[in-house]
Formats: sequence, structure tokens, C-alpha cells
Amino acid sequence: MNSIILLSVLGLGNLFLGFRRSNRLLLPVMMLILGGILTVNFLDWGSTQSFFNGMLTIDNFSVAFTGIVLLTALVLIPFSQKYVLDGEANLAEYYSLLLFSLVGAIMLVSYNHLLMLFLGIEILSVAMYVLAGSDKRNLRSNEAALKYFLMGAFFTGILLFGMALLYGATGTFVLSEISFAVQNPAPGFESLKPMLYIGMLLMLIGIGFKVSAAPFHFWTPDVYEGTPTFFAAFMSTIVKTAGFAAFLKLLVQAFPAANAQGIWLPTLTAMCVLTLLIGNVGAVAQTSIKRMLAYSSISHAGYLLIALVAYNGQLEGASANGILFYSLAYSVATVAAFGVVKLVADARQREDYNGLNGLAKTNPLLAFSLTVSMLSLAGIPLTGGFFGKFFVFSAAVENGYIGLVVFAVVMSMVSIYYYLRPIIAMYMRDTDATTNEVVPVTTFQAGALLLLAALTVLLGVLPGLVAGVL
Amino acid sequence: MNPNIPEVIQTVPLQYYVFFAAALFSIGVLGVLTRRNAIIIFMCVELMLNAVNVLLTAFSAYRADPNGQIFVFFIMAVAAAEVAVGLAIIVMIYRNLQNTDVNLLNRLKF
Amino acid sequence: MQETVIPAAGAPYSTFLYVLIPLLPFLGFLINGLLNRKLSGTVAGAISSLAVLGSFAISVFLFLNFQYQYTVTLFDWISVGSMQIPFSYQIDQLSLIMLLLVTGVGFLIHVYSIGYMHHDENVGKFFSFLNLFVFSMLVLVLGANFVILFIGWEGVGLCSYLLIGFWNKNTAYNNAAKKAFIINRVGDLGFLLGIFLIYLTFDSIQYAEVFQKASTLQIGTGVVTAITLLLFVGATGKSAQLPLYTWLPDAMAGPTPVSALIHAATMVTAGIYMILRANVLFTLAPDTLEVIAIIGAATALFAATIGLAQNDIKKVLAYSTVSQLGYMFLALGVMGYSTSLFHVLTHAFFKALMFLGAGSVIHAMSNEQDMRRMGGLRKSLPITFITFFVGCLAIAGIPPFSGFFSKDEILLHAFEHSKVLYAVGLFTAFLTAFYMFRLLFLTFFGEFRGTEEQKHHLHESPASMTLPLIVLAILAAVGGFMNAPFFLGEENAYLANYLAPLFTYSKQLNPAAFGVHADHATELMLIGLSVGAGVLGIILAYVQYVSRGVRPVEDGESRGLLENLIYHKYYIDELYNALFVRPIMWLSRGLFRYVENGIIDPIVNGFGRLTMGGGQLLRYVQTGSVETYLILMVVGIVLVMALNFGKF
Amino acid sequence: MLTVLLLLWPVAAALLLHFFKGRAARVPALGAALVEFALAAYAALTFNANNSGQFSFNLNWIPSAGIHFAVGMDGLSLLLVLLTAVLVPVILLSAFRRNFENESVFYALVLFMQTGLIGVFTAQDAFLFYFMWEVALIPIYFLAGVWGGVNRARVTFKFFLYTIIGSLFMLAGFVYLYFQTGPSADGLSAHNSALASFYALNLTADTQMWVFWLIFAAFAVKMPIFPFHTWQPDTYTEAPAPATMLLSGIMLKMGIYGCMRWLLPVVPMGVDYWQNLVLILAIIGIIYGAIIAIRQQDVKRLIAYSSLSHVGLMIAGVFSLTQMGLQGASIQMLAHGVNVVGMFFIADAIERRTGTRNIADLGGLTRKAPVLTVCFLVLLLGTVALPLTNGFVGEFLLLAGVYQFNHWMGAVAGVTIILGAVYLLRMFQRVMLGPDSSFTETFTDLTGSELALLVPLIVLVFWIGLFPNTFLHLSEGSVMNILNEVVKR
Repeated sequence: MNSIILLSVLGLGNLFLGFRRSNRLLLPVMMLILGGILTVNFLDWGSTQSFFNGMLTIDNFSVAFTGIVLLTALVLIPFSQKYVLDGEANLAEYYSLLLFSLVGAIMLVSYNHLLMLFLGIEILSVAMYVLAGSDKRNLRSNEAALKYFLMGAFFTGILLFGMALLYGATGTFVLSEISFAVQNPAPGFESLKPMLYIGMLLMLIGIGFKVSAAPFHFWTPDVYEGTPTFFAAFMSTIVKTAGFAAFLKLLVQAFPAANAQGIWLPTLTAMCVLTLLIGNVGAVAQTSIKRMLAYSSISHAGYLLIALVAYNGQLEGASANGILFYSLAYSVATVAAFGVVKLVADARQREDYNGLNGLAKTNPLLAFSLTVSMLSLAGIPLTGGFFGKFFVFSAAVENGYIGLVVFAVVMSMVSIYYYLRPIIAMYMRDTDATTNEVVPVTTFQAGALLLLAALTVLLGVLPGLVAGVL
Repeated sequence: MNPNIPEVIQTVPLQYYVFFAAALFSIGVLGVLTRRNAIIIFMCVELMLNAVNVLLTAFSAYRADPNGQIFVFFIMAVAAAEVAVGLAIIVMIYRNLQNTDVNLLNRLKF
Repeated sequence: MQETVIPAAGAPYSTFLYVLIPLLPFLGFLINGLLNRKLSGTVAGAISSLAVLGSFAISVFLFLNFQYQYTVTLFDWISVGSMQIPFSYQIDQLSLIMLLLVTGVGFLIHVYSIGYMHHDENVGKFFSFLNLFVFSMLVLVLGANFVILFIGWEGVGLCSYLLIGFWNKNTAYNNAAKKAFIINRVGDLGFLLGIFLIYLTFDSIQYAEVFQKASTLQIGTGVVTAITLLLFVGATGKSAQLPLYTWLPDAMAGPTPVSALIHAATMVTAGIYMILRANVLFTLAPDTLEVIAIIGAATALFAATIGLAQNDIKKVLAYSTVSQLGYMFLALGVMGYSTSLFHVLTHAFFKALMFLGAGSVIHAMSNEQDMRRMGGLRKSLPITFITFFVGCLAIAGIPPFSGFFSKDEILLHAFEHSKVLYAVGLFTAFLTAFYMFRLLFLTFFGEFRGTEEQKHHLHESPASMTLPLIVLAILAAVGGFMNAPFFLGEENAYLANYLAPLFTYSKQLNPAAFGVHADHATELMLIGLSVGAGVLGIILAYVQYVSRGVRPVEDGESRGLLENLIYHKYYIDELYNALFVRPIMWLSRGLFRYVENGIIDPIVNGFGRLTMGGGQLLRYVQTGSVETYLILMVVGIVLVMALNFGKF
Repeated sequence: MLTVLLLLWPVAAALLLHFFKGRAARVPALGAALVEFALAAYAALTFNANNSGQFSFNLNWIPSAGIHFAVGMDGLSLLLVLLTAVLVPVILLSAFRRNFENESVFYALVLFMQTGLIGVFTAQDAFLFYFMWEVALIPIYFLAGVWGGVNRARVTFKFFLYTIIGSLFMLAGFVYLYFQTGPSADGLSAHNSALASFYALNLTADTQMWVFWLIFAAFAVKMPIFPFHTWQPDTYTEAPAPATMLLSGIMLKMGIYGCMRWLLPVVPMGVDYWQNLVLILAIIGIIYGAIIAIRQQDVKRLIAYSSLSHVGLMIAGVFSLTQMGLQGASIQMLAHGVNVVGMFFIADAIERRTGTRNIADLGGLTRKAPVLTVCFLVLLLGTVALPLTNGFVGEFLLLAGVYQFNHWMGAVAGVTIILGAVYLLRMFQRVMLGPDSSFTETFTDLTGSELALLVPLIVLVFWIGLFPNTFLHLSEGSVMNILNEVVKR
């Protein structure tokens, strides 16, 4: 709760800092703020508190996911630098929007009432609509913003319709009460059942859209590609982490297994399989790294969906821990990937694989960092991504979804193909005229990349630090 | 029959509200699918949201539970925010393209 | 004379003495190998010769002081479970005789090489290889189990490879060397499998244990037949029997002393040694013996016919070697074990003699080997001629030369066993006499047919070459008396009596088939026949090549059909080429092109393509149009609802 | 604790190597590898051949999942650790002859890989094993991909994809097995992944039948076994010589070791069921590799196919499930490691001097380079399994093992000794013997440092050939343990 308050206040305060356009001041201040909030966040570890009449609950689950969200934001921020130094007039506003969206994310991971879920999603999304189009003069950015906005709004409608039906069937928005109402049907409940089920499925679809689960993923590649890289990174990490935490909370607390399993599980499983397939196979054919990363983010949604399918009805244990670890490893790796891609794209004005040619010679650090992150995303041991997959798959095997895991394993084999391509380009291809210059990197960015690589390896070597905390 | 609910509300059965909202929602969806002007699509989305509002209000009234109606306020507020952002985006597009036809937006594909 | 075959407790002398036998040549190999170019040819030759002489001396010492059979274990070589392979030697009658043969004849050949290889630039390398060869051969005969035998077995294969291809600039020589090694390997595989089967059957590969266990089996036991057949496959490779003999004639590519050492006196006898060693097993398998006898006789005849039409002096000798080896196998096949060894010994004498003599001729002729370019050499090479003549008489089976005794004994055994085999043997004896004297007459009689320059250079070889010739000639002449014919009384069959303990088990197992039971009259009659055949062959050759002065046709001229067939060695090499070499080469290319790069790799890449294709397909769906996306997503929603409809 | 030191030292050295640039990194890198060798030698000297697990170390790695950082060495592990420790300095030394960019990174990667390799050979926990398995893969990918030949990107990509696909199956298998185990010793987790627990599993025959393939997939690709081998010739050809040596000398042994340690005793009934199929594949590989090798024109590619053939025999030996087969595989792993590294070094030496690896371009080297000829010949004889060289002991035992399992298979597998001679002698003849070629006119013999590299290998050729018991005794206990585990169920 403290982090929500701090973020909101500072976000507002930030708006007044707009008179100082120097990023030299703003960036450290922002990082300091986020670092501080991150620390404050962990003060809540171990306690369970409720706010707003129980509409928000701060417990270990939410603290942990808030931690990931804030950490991601913290390491992501240095990459805004180039963008901002280009003479952006409304520097502080963007930072404020970021901070506000973080509030939305935190609400998503700690909601206990569908209203908070809705608000969280909207706070996050509306900020993202703006940020996606923040490169105002760039048609691609415009297009991304409009596409994201139109489809997002449409699916907000779907989500809300689902909520409304659920409300109609159970008479409540509180997660535990929904669960209770479903488990202890009041007289006449039978006639409401279609409404309940349709509501659940619509909510599933609504959230599925936000986490870009297939077949509701169509927006993702286009929007990620058009959005300025920095914000695309934001979307693919923070939005996804918060989205999955929210998804898990919804399934665990509102749709518990007892009654609902037969309803949403097949759908979820089908979505999972489809997402894995489309994400991985789609990424193979891409030529733009950003677009590849978009498909990659779809595929990772697929892996995370496995953890949801391997649902154990609790916010702890294999499934929740799997999502936690996976999100962390994924976020860390993805931030580094987008970070490097952004730096290279800014310097070399190209986003295809060949733009990375010879990066190992010009910028060993960038190459190394991107390599680590690609290996992590591919799930190669020694990186966090491996244990992410490992825990998720373990959770699924434990619950008997062996076929699903085998499919996922096959899909991660496919994923190696496209994750290796940047590495090949960086290390094994020679430079050409556009790629033989050193890409400028600031100290903060270098530090962030090193930190991310270190974190990835740390997670990959000592997964026990994070695994099983929930 | 819930005694806490005024009789005048119960004169229209709940199902009617549900059907009405569903119809409204479907019209919204169809509008979104068929129209090509960004603004009209956006209005159709608003139509969907209003269908939700109707539904929530009806349920809220029938259950004599204020939660639903409070939710409606939030939806309206958020929708307003969305309108602000959405129209801004559309305006931005219009400035660059002199048009708001969504099918012109196909630079990002494959 | 000891009757026991069970090795007694200990070796009478320090282990070091036994180690020294193969170690001396090995040291010679190391010294000459490492100091390759620093030593002069004579010094290198002296070192090698002395090393072999040392081994010979020790062998003589052991032979003279031999009391009983024993084994010497040097160290544990390989031990895995019950597969215990100690590096141990067995000293018994057989190994001693072989030691004497290898080191004795080997020494003479070394001495000869000092003169013969004098001009070669790599003479140090040559002597080191020769020493390595002797080392391998000594390990072969000393080993107390089949695996140690196999070490030497492969070792001589390697050395023959090195020595045949000694002049390595010549691709044909290299090919011959490779061929020798590879064909030997074919046989080795059989031998190896035989060893495995021995191990699996007797749970040991140590001679003493295996033979002791084998002696309790019934004759005709299937597994023993299999074992012996496999071992025999090995023997056909090493001892150049049908169908694996083709390497030996080609092996004449090596320097001539090499041919003498490897391909006449020692290496090729390894197969016979091995069968003698394992005589218990072979006695248990009459079927195998039958096969051996037939193959032996067939080889003898087959090679002899080829020998009739060869013009290369060494090729003739090579085919005669193959033919004589056939005799030895024939002897083995009819259970004339000691007879076989007898022929090994006499053959070693006269064949080494003839090879060295041929070397002397080639030396004098400035490396000319074609007999069509020789003639009348007896005047310029008297010592060579006389010694060679002795050799020819020996091989032709003219009494009292050594070949007569041993060949006659073989024929006697064969006669007792089967009249057909005997007839083949007898006919071969006739052919042998004919083609050997054809060689002699073409080379040493008549007019010189070489170039003027060759004629100008003709000279008798130096003493280092002629001395070994003389020694060998003496041995070839009188060697037969170590095992006099039976009609002179069994007590005069020294060799047979000496070797008798080796065959104790065999005798126990199959007394009926063992030994000779013919009466003296028959024996004398057979002697008469074989001598007659030999004499007839000589006379025919004389008439043909001296009286009538017939010369072999030149390559361009036409030959009769049969002659052509023989001249081209029945086209066996071509046949093998077509049957084995070409198909394998073709297969090699085919597998690589069509299976590796045509099937397996494309299948693997196919999965990649499939995925790629899927990715491309997905791109068609991703049209970039919001309308399409929304429609597809709504379809998705409808599908979700429709699929769950039943549950509502 | 010694094992941990063996594991940590190379990676620590690799990190420290960062402070040296270019050529300056050579001596420290070699020094580090020699220290590692000293450690391994010390381990070997203090090793008690009668005991199984020694130098063990156990740390709770992921407590919540019962996954331990458990390492230790029995005889088999020790053999392979020794092999690694011997070959890595040799390989580093061989790299000194080359000129290439970023030398220090290259050496660091080699050392890093050593940690992975030793980890694979010492891991006592399934997931640690898998972890190390992949740790070893990453550096070799870069070694081959960054410093390789023209087609390096495509070829190493294929290699990486191939191996990772195999190992992912193994991971799936391990995960499945993991959930069949009982709680960890400390009770923190419902399952554990210790080697002993995997051995103690009680699986039905049906389960074992398919789990077998999950686990075997990784080993099959790594070894590689026909028909999963197509990455191998390309990779061996394109990778720089030191990387090829690492791949063929050590990395391939991971697969065989894996079969012995993590497959046979874990799913014995599965092994029993598929035994014949694997043997047939292995034997096809023996013949297939050998026949293809006969007509190869590229020296490195030829050695690659020869390696395929030799590995086939090792696999066949392992799957014969006989003591001789397994012991043969153990000793043959050493022998093959030594020989193949030597062969690739010689191929590299020739290529450096003449600029070609094409057999047709070469010839007559023996007259220019007698020392090279001797070294080449010794290694070649080791490879064709001439008695008293290292190759013989292994092949003899392997063939004996296969023969014991099935006479016909043994006989067919034995054809390797013929075909091996065919392709190797053909290569030897065309490269070293015969007339000179234009490429070989200015050929020079081995230098002192090259000889210094080959001498240890040649000593090993004869050491293993003459006194194989030194090594056979080390692995005897382990092999018996493995066989007992297999027989037990």
C-alpha cells in the first residue's frame, strides 16, 4: 500500500518537475525514487493487510510481484535516456505516466475486488495507450497507439461484460465471495449458471487479451513494433507480469477448482497450446528483432499459462512460485533485450537482425548482455530463464500435464532458433557500413545491463534465492 | 421476490434487462467489426460499455446491492478517461494522415 | 624328454632373460628409429643384426637347456572380470623351435640386408622396421595366451605394412602395403572373434587352461568347430590361403630381404604356428580339419598354376610361397601337425634362400625383376646360382634335400587321409618342380637378355649377402634330416619326437587319425611317385626352356586362352575389385551423397523448414488490419463460447 | 571438497583471465589448466579404488525442490575428470599456434567449459547433471561459432539446436522421474533428484520404455549415434581445431558417460526393451561412419566420420550390458579422447602449414617431416586398435562385450577393425606418402612446442595400451555398481 501511495504522490509531484527538462537530474531522481519504493515495498513482507474495505490485499504474493514490477521499472528507466535527450518537451509527464501505470500494476497484483482489477487494468492500459503513441510524429507509433487503443477498449468492454454477468450470477465483486457463492449455491442458482459460466469465460478472454494469449494476441506484434522500444519493453514486462499475477489471483481466489475446473480449464489449456504454438512458430519467420521479441513475449505468455493450467488452488506452491520466478527471469531478460535493441536501433537506425552484425566487436558489453538475455529467454541453463521454465514445467508435470509439457518442450526447441539469430549476428557475422560504429552507451545503461546480466546468471546459478519464497 | 426491492423495478423482469443489455452489447460488437472509421468504432465500444452499465445497474437494483451501481460510476469515469486519450490519439492520426479510416493503418503487419 | 603338458611351477631362469628375447630387437628398433639419419647404414645394420643375434643366442641357450614346459608372467595386462589377460610367455617345444627359426633365419636376413640396402638413404629406418618385425614375431611365438599371440599377429601385419611400403614415394607400393594390412585385418577379425568365442566357451584365453578344458570335450563339439573355423579364417589371412592370399604376391613390392623375412620364412608361418598351438581344438573339430585340408590343397594347386606363367622373379617365388603354405595347411588338415612344422622349417630355409638369391640377382641386375630380361647369369653370379640351385632342388622335392623329406611326409599323411588330396598334392609337386626350374633356367641359363648397361654392371654380391646364402643353402640341403622318413625308424624322426608332447591331448582325443600307419612299402611307393613327379617337372622345364629355348611372351603379344588366364592370375584381383573394393567405394560415395546428404540431413532440415513454413503462414494472418484482427478475435470468443456451450 | 575445487578453479580462472589481453593470456590460461591437472592428479593419487563415491560434497541448492548441489567421484568419474584435466592443457597449448582475435576470451571459454565438463562427470544430482550438461554446451557453441570457418554460423547453429533439443527431452525425462521419487532427506521437499533416488525408483516397464527415449535423446545426439549425427561432421569441420578437439575429445564422452551413469541404472527395463534397437543403430553407425569416411576428401571430416564409427562401438559396448563392454567403453573413452585430439591436432598442423585440408592436395609429407609422420602413425595405429596401443584394449573389450551379448552383432561390429584400417591408411597414404604435391613443397617438420604437445598424448597411447589396468582398476568398481543396479531390477 505504501508503494501505491508513494508512487501516486511522486507521480503527481513529478508533473511539477516538468520545468526542469534536464534528464541529468530527472533520471537519477527517478531511479532513486523507484529504488526507495522498492525497498519500502519489501517492508511489507510477511504481513497481510487489507485496504479500501478489503478491496486491496497486501500479502507476500503482492509484495513479491510488486517487487518484480518495481525492479523492472528501475532497471528499465536508464534506457529512456536517448529518447528523452532528443529534446522531448514533456519529459516529466512521461515519467509521471510511468509511475501511474506502476500504480495500476500494483493494484493488479493486490486486488481483492473486481473493481480494483478493472481499475488496475485501466490505469495501466490508458497510460500505455498514451505511451505507445508518444512518438507523435512517427506514423508507426501512431498506428500502434490506435490499434492498441481500439482493441484494448474493445476487450475492456468484453472484460466488463464478463464481470457484469458474474456479478449478476453471484451478486458480489469480492473474489472470495464469488468463490463462496459458486461453492454454496443459493436457491435458484441453477438458472444463473449460464450467466456465471459465460461471465467467467469472458473475463478469461478479457485478461487473456491483456497478457496477449492466443487467439487474442493479434495486437501484440503490431503494437510492440510500432511503440517506441522503451515503452514496448515496459509493455512486455510489467504489463505481462502484473497481468499474470492478476490472472492467477482471479483463478485461485474467484474461480477455484471445485466447481469451475470443468468450465475454464479446457479453454485455458487450449489457449495455452495455441499461444505456445503461435508465439514460437510466429517468431521464427520474423526479420525484425522487435517483432521477434513481440512474438517471444506471446510465447512466454504461453509458458506462463502452463503454470496457470497447473493450478493448485493456492497463491503459493509450485504454480504461484513458478509464475513468480518465471516472471522475474523473463522480465530481467526482456528488459536487457529491449534495452540493447533500443540502443542499437537508435544508433544504427535499423531493427533487423543484420543491424546487430559485428556488435561483439564494437560493443562487447551489449553483445554479452543480449546474449545472456537471449539464452535466458531460450531457457538455457546458467540463466534464470532455465529455472523459470524448469519450475513451470515441474509444476505441470506434478499435476499430470505431461502432454502439455512435452508440447511446450518442443516449442522451446523451436524458440532456440530465433533466440540464437541475434547471437549469430553479433558474434559470427561481419560488420558492414552501417554496423561498424560503436553504439554509444551511457554509464547508467551499462550499469543496468551489467546488473541485468548478473541477475540473470544469479537466478540461473542460485535459483534457491527466489524459488519457493511464496 | 426480494422485499427490499421496490416493486416498480420488478415490473420489468430481470431477463428483459439482460436481453436488452446483451442486444446492446452485440450491436456494439457488430459496429466495431463492421465500421472502418476510428471514431465510430470507438463510439461502438462506448455502446458496449453502456450495455455493461445497464446490466450492472439492473443486477444491482434487483439484488438491492449498491456495489454494482458504484461500479457503474467507475466505469463511466474510466470511460471518460479513455475518451480523452482515444480522441487524442485519433486526432494525432488525423493530423498525420488527414483521415481516420482504420484500414489505412497497415504499416505494421506480418 | 618331458611327457607332461601342464606347465610346471616356475621358469628356470630370471624373468629378465625371457624379456630380453623380444626386447633386444625392440631396442634395436628404438635405437635405429630414433637415430634414424645419424647412423651410417653399416652401423645401423650391425646394431640390428647383433640385436637379433642376441635373441638367437638366448633362444639357443633356452633350447639346449630345455627341461619342461613353463610360462613366465611379466605383468597383468588387461583384467576385466574373468577376462584375465596376463602378459606372459610360454616356453615349450613349439615356441623354442619357432624362436630359433625366427631369430636364426632373421639374423641371416639382417646380415644380408646390410649389403642389399647399402645404398638406400633410409637404411636406418629399414633396419628399425626389420627389428620391429622380429620383435613382433617373437612376441607372437612366445605368448602364453591367444591375446599375446594376437599382439604379435597384428604387429607383424603392421611391420609388413611398413616394410612393403618402404619406398613410399611409389603409389603402387603403398597400395600393396595397404592391401596387405587390410586383407590381414580381414583375417584378424576372424581370429579376434575366435578368441572371443574361446573366452566365452572356456572362460579363459590362457593356452594351458583352454587346452586342458578342451581336452575333456567330445570330438565334433559344435562350438569348437566354430572356434576353429574362426581361427582358421585368421590363419588364411596371415598365411595367405584361399581366398585371402592376394596380398602376398603384391607384397613383393617391398625390398627383397623383406620378402624373404616376412613373406617366406616367418610371418606367413604365423597361421600355421597358431593352428599348431591350438591343435587340441582343431583335433576336436574334424570338420574344420577337412576344410583346412581342402583349402590347403586347393591353394597349393591354385598358386602353383599361377606360378607357371609369371615373369617377375619375385612373383614366382611369391606364388610358390603361397603354394607351399597350402601344403602346410594340407598337412595340418590331415593332422600331420609335426609334419607341417617340419615343412615350415625346411621351407623357411629354402624359401629364404631363394628370395635372398633372387635379391642378389635383382641387386646385380640394377633392380630388374623381369625374368625375360635375364638369362645366363650363372657365369657372373656363381655363388648365387649354386645356392639358388640347391634351393630349387629342395623345393622340387629331390632327395636328399630338405624339401623332399618334409613334402614327402605331407603327401604320406595326405595319402592316408584321402586319395584325392594326395593326387592334388602330387600334381602340385610336379608343377612346383616345373615352375621353379623354369625360373632357374630362365634366370641363370641361356643368353643374357638385358640391356648392355645391366650387363656391364653384373657382379656377384658382397660377402654380407653371399654368406647368408651359403648358410641357408647348407640348411636347405641338410635340414631334412632333422626328421627322417618313418621307414628309417621312428627314433630318427627327431623333430616329431621332440614335438610329441605338444600333441598329447590330440593324440588322446583322436588316436585313430593321429600319426601315420602306412607300411613301408606304401611309403616307398609314395616316395617314388613324388620324386618321379619332381624329376618329371625338372625335365620338362629343361626341355622347354633350355633345350628348346622357349621364352615367355612379351606383354604385347597374344597368349593362349588358358595361358592368359593364368598369366592374369585368374583375374582374382579384378574379381575382388569388382566384388568388394568397388562396391565399398561406390557405397561410400552413395551413402554420403544420397543417404547422408540426401535423406538424413534433409529430414532434419525438414523440421526446420516446416517450422519456418508455419511461421510464414502465420504472417499471412497478421495482416496489419484492425478489422481482421477484431473479426478473428471475435471468432475466437465465439468459438470459446460454442465449444463450452454444452456446459452452460 | 576436492571436487568442488576442481569445479570452481577453472571458472574462477576464466574470470580472472579477463584481466589479461590477447597473447598475455596464454601463460595464465595454460597455468590454470595445469593447476587443474595437478588437482585431478592429486585426486587420482589419493583415490581409493575400492570405494565408490569419494571427494563428495553436498549442498542444498534449491531447498524448496529438494535439488542438491551434490558432486562426488567414483572411478568412472575420476577417469573422465582425468581425461578432461589432461586434454584441456593440451588443447590450450594447441591453440597457441593459431593467431586469432580475443585470445583471452577464447581461453576463458575453454576453461569455463572445463567446469561444465567436470560438472557433468561428477554430478550426483539429476538436475545438477543437466545443468552442467548445458553449461558445457554454451562455451563450445561460442568457441566453434565465433572462431570457426566460413560456414560457422549455420553449422554451429545446427549443432546447438540439435544438442539442445536432445537435452530438453532429457530434462523432461528427469522432471518426470523426479516426481516419482520420495521426499528429500531433509523433508523440505516432497521429491528429490539425487542420483541414488533415481536408482531407487520403482517404475513399471511401460513407463521405462518411453522414459528411456526421453533421456536417451540427449545422449544419442551428443555422442552421436546414427541417425542423430548429421550435426557432427559439419561442426567438426567448421569449428576451429581446439574446439573440435574439445568436442570430439571430451564432449562426446559426456553422452557415453551419461548412458552409463544416468540411463542404464535408472531405466533398466527400458534399456532391456530397447537394447537391441540401440545396438543395431550403434552398429549401423559403426559401419556407416566407416564407409563414408573412406571417400572423404577433407581430413577433418574424415576424422569426424571415423569418430562416428568409433563412438558407435562404444555405445554398442555400453548397451551390451556386459562387464567387458562397459569397461571397454570406459577405457576407450580415454583412448579415443587421446587419439582423436592428437589426430585433429595433426590435421590442424598440416592445415596451418599448407593451407589446405584436402587430401587430394597433399602427399609425400613423410619425407619432409619424419617426426610428424611418426606421431601421426602412432596416433593412427592407436585409432586402428593395434595391440599395445590404447585403442586395442578398448576395442578388444568392447567387441568382446558385444560379442558376448550377441555373436552376430559382435561379428558385424568387428568389421570396424577392417574398415578403420581402410580409411585411415588411405588417408595416411595420400597425405603422408606418395609423391609430393605443390602444397607440400615447403613443408616443415613439427616444432619443439608442437612436439611437446604430442609427446604426452603419445605417452598416453602406449601407457593405456601397455598398462590399461591402471585405468581399468579405477573404473572397475563403478562399472560393477552400474551393472548391479541394472541387474537388480
